[in-house]
Amino acid sequence: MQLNEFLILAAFLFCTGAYGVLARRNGVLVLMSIELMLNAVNINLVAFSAFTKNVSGQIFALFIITIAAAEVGVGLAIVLLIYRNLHSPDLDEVDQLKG
Amino acid sequence: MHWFDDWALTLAVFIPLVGLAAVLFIPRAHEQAIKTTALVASLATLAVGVGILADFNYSQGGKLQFIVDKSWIPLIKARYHMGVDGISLPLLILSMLMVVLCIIYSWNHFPEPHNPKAFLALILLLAVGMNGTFVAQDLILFFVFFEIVLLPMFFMIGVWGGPNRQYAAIKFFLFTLFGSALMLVSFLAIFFLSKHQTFQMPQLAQFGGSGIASGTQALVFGGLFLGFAIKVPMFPFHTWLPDAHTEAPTVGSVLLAAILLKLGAYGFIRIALPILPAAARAWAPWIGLLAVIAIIYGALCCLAQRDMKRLIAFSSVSHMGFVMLGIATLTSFGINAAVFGMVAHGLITGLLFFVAGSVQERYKTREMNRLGGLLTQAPKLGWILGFTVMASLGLPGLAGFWGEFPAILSAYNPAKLTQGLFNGDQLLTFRVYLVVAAIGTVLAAGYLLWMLQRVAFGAVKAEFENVHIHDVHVSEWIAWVPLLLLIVALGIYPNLIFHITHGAVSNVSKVFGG
Amino acid sequence: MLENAWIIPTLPAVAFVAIVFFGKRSPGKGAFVGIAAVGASFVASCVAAGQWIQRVDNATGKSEGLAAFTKGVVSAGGAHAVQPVTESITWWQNGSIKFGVGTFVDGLTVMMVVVVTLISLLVQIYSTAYMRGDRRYTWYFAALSLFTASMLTLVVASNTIQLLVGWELVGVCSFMLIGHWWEEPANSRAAIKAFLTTRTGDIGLMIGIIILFFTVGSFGIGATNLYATSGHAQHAFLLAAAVCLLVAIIGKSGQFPLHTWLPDAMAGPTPVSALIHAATMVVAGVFLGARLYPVFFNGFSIGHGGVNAMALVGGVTIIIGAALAFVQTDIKKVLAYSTISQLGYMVMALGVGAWSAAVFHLFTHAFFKALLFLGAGSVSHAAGHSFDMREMGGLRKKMPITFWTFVIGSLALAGIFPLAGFWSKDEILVNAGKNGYTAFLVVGLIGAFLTAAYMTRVVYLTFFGEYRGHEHPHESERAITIPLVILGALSVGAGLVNAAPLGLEKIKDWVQPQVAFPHLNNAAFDYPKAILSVSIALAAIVIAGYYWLRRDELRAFRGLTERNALARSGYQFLVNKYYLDYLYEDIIVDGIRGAVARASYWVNQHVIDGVVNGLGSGSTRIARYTYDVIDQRVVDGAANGIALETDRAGAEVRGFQSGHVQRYALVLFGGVGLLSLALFLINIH
Amino acid sequence: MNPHVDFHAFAPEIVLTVTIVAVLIADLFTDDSKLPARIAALGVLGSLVPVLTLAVDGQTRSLFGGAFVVDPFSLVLTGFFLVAGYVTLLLSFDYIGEGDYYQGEFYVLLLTSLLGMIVISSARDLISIFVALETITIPTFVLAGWRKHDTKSNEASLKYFLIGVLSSAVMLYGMSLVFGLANSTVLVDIHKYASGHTPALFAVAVFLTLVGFAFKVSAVPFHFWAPDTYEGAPTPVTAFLSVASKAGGFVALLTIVRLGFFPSGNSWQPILWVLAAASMTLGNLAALRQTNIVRMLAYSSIAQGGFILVPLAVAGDVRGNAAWQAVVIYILIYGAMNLGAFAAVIAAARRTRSAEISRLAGFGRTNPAIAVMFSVFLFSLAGIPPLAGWFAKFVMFRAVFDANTTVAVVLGVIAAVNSVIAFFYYSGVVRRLWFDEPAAGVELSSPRLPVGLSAAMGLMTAVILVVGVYPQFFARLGEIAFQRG
Repeated sequence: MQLNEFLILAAFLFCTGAYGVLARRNGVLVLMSIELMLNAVNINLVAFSAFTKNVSGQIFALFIITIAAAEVGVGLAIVLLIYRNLHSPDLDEVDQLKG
Repeated sequence: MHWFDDWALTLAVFIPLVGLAAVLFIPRAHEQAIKTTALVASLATLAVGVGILADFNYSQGGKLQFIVDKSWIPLIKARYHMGVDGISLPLLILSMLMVVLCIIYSWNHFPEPHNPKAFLALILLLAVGMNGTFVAQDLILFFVFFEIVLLPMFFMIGVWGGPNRQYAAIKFFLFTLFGSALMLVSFLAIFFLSKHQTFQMPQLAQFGGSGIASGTQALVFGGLFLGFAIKVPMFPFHTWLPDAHTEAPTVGSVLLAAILLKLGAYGFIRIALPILPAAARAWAPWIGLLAVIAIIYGALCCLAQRDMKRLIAFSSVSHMGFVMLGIATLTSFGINAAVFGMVAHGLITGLLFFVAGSVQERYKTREMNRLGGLLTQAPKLGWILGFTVMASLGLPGLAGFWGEFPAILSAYNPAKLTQGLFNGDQLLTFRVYLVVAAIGTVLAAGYLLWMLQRVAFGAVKAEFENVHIHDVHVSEWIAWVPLLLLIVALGIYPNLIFHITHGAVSNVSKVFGG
Repeated sequence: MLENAWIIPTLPAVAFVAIVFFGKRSPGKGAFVGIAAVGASFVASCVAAGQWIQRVDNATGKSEGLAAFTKGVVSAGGAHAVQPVTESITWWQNGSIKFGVGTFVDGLTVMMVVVVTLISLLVQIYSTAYMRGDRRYTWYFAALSLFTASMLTLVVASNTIQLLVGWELVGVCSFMLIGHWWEEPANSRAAIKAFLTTRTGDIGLMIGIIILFFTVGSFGIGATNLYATSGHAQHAFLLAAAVCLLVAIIGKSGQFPLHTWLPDAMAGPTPVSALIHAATMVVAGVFLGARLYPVFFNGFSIGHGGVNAMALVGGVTIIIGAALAFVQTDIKKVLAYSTISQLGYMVMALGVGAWSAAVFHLFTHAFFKALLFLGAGSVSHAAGHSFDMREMGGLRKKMPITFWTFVIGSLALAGIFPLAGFWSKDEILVNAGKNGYTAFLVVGLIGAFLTAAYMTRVVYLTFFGEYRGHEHPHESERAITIPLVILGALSVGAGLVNAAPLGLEKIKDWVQPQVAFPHLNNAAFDYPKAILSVSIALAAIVIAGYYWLRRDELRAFRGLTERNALARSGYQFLVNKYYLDYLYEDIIVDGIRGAVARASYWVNQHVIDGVVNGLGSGSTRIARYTYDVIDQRVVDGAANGIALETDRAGAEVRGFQSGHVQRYALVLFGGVGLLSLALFLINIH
Repeated sequence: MNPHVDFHAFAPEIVLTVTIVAVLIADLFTDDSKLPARIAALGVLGSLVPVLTLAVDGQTRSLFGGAFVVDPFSLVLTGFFLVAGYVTLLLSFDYIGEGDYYQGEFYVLLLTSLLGMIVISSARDLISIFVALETITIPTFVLAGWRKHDTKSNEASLKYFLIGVLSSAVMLYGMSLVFGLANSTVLVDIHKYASGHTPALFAVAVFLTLVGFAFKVSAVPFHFWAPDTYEGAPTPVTAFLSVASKAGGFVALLTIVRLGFFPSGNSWQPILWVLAAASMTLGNLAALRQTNIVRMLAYSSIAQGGFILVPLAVAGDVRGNAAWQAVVIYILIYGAMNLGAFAAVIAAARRTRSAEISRLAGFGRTNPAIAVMFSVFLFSLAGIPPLAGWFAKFVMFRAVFDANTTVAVVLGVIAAVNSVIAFFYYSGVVRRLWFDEPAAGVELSSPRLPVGLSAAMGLMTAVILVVGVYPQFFARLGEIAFQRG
């Protein structure tokens, strides 16, 4: 396998995640899309790391996984809060602040 | 007196600040204490000024004296560098004096909303900025002081001003802010372009812009020009002035006219000309052109006024035109006249605004159509107005003449410039200016006398016939008598100023071969 | 006293200050202070005059005057010439050059100080009665003192700047005094008119002084004259300076076409008019011409015949002034126009090279014109404060002193032998003829005719016939009549100072400068011309007298102006003062005050300020646009637009109109994508 | 590999971590609602002690293979963050105490974010920078939504979170590419790599990396979250976001540009130029139109961020350290004045019960002391001497003229025009405060002003005045930060 193939996979995953973030109305799905993007980064890092024999890429990936977990935790909490207050996970309805 | 030499200028600048701090700590209810503190602070400052006058070496008027040169912001090579020479000294003393007089005048005349604490605090803050600007010998220090005056004046106009005060205040501030932004940019350009990388004016003046390409110099001078011209104010950057003057409370107008306008012209003499002489040569015909336009234009606008204060404001535009004409000639005659003109205009227009303020206070209007017969109802006030009008129209024997006539005189033979305007003949250019400026003196007589006629002469209008008009109050007398005396003294013996300025002015003008 | 001539102007100046501050509490409410000061000044002037005369008389064979003549001015009039006495102290400085203030005393100076202080003294004495009870009595005397002081400053000035100072101060004092009764708008208008008109002329003075300064290199009067006579003077500059200074003379001395303020200036109290016309204000112009005569002489190339501007102005003024005097009903206005006309003589005399004649005429005119004005004042003082001759008449018996002195003055003015006016006017005419200015000789003669005629009219209307007023006229008190008598005596005798046939040519000997002065040949007394001019004057008196006495019988003339269109328009032309006032006030002044000023102000408010406000509102508008459209709509709109595009691309994206957060995200990604691409392309080379 | 750990170098972080734990414990085991706050405040001040000792020591300490460095730069900024954090605590005490919310967690989150900041000032490696940045950000997501019953607060939190995470993702993607190209995460190595010839992809990688920071500093066009979040979040949190968190972004940006990407000027200068120009212009113009004071300050801080970016954008052409110094000095001064401004907003809102600017009419008459200080902060933000803001602007312009390239001067002109425009809206508030009559119907409740709040305002006013008159205080700090230890 070539490095490029991993990179293309990662790019594809990243774009898919981005599309999800933009298109999904449900907050939880948006969070999952974000997770997808972060994992795309991880693929990149691990691939580079493997091909260059530099271990710091993998360490970086580990950090990202950890932090992504924390982020999703916070994200879910926020979505829950909104669900509780607005009785909907729909992000469309969150538009009080503007102008 | 050695300590005095070292400390005089620091004291002169910062005593008002100490006074300001003291005023802020006195509770608002203790009005008398606040007023006394402010007065004492301003008097102490003036006392320092008198000390400087006494200690000044007049035979060395061209040299900086009372120098303080301490480290300030080493990172940017800005220094706490101050000093006075013959050009600064008269203006410094004028500013100290005017502050004292303004505080005295305010004693029982605080404008509404009644808040002596804030009002006096602002005056003292103004004093810091004004005194500092005249003694700063470092461009950055100059800039800071130059800007300090903005805030107090902004509040003075905005809080205690007339009905249109917000507009006037913001206009005043934005104009000057715009100018000073450009000025600062020019300072930085000077710093980086001059090989010494310094903000010290004396060094920069010695350096005289050598090594800076003439195109760049002209551009940098343009920045300085805008910064200073707005403050002067020169046509066509003058429109903030009438509004600011009209709306400002009396004391604000007085300080604005007497001192603030001088900061710009002083900047030209102190900074723009010595540091960038080649550019000054190129710009001079244009400055002269704007100056004479201002003379005529200001006078014509005066003639169209119905509001007394607005008229005086436009007269400032016209009078500062003479100052700028003097400067534009780049000759020692012209610059001497400019400095004299600044002092004279400060005294005279300051007094005019005082009187206008007192008239307004008594009649609750400045509409000249409604006024009349002031000489009947308040003869002393009327005579003071008449006297000041005479001084303002440049009557020989009073101070105004010595700013005007030598300035016109100097236009006959300007220093060697890069070019003139009409077919490149600089002599012809400036001689045309001379004639135009001379015509301006007639217009000045016209609008001032018409104002006098409408306000002071004639019969009292029906609406004020039964109104009791108090003649000059004690506080007014105390505030005005020094001005009256100075106007006469300087008019009769102009060398009082000229012998201070000539040395320093020669330093400036010798670069231009004048 | 020649070295200490500064005392002469200082005394009245001090009196001014004293009266202003202490006048109301001093004896005579300030009048005594003023009289005492000007009296002392007069004495000092006389002493100075005496010393000067002695100095001149001693000068033959001695050269003691040289030392006193400072500033590098060396004698140009030979070793024996009498030098002026100059004193100077530093007044102001420029660079290392110091400019002095001081005194320049020569014959002209001493003559002028004597005249000024004498007239002023008499006027002040006269005023104690005339102005009694005035509400600003004290101030009036203060102003008179300042007026005198200013004129004296001008007269003794050692340099042109000082002269300018005095000149302007004289102007402002006349402003104050003409507008003395400022409650009446007409009076303050007249005062302003006087001030502004003369100030218009002052532009010339200012510029002239400046040109001279840069040409000569000094403000000194001595230096200037020396330069002008030196032979290496640059003629073009002298000509320019002379033209400018002539403008100043025109303004100050009421010459055509800036004479219109002078009749209006009659709004002031009559003694002030006397002072203005005889000694202080209007003669300043002529004095300037005499003082800096070499500049005019060489500038205008006087003495070479032909026509020059100065003589022309003077000549025209003689005629137009005299003509206007005919149609006046106000006695003071007649006298005012008469002054204009007489000043025309002086200016013309200067213009034709008759320096001593001009100065001589100034000297004699001071006395009889002061006399006439004070006489007119006396009349009105007695006859209910009116100056309208239609309300006078027949006062000859009721006011004998006034009548006789007035007649003397009138005859002197008319140039009747052997009164003062005869000698001086005759000298002007003779010299004009001799120097080849025949045209001006004729003008002078016509002027003499007119002068005699209109004075006859005044005397007739005022003193003869029946009294037409409603008061009870009576002779004035002594404070008024004594000055009249003194002036009457002087009007008779003053001419003898320079009565050539009697061998008296003191003006030439004592007054005419002997250094730095053009070489003038004064004409000898010319009997035929003298007889001619007197005859013309007498003829005028007879004709005019006949007309006025027999007016009713001269039907051919009566109602002429009603019947004859040409005569009517001529009359109207005169009554309207050649429409000059209309031109000045309605067109020039109102134009500037009204249209031009308003237009400038409009430009200020709408164009210049408009730009500023436009910038202000413009940036606000930009801000609003940026915020409302770019930030809030384009961003959103772009999002919407992109959303629409995407919408077409795939059905899945239909529900894309998500909440704002996701639009922000879209912009984020969109921006990132586009910018990445751009950067990639930029860096790809 | 068993690295020697220099605990002195870590001491501030350790003290802060201990404090966080202590606050958590205190919150769990006591009912005294004030105790956590006190511990937090003491802990923050306590963390300053090792900063001082490290400063006295003056040695540069490099740990973990250069990933964590204690040098003058990190010490100056650590000190700044701790002080800013302390002031935020002062603002929060009563604000948080008076609401019906969990207090202990608030302080824990705030301190955690602060911990991230002091780490970021020492971080010299992509990984540590990323970790620190997330440590700063994640707690603030929660803090923004602190008023959990308030839907506005929820919304603020959500928006902040989503955009934050997205930009993190983009940044990480960029970092991964940088790592791939440079084959190292340590900045020093990236610097070496960038000195050579770099492929076009590197520019894209740099750009993607910078996006994360652009989000943190709310640079246009990555600013959309800021106004909404600022308005919705509790005001002390907003103050914290707009000062500390933003400064954290700038510090990271400065570090990564200066020590990492610097040699490859083409890849980062144009980006920063555009960000700076857009932030200044759009921020200022948008601020002009605001009626809500917090929203106005949000846009104002976007614009101020633009000003801070200016020296960075021209840094490639500036001799010596002037550009970096300008950034640090600007940050220090900006911190003081913006914290002050928010403190004044909180104080004023306690009286007017509103964040609408129009409600401030005549406030100067009724509450002169607050109004004076408020005006000081606003004019300082506008850059009027003798208030500290002028010096910040000055060093910024100085860097521009030092660079003296056409693009730099153009940016300088944009900055100059913007500083004049900015005056409009700052002075607009001041005009309301002083020039207007108090509006009818506005009742001003005047409860006692909390000590913490007054202290914060007083302190910031003093700093602004002193630094304005004697800027060398901060100038010296800026100078020290880039001296070779």
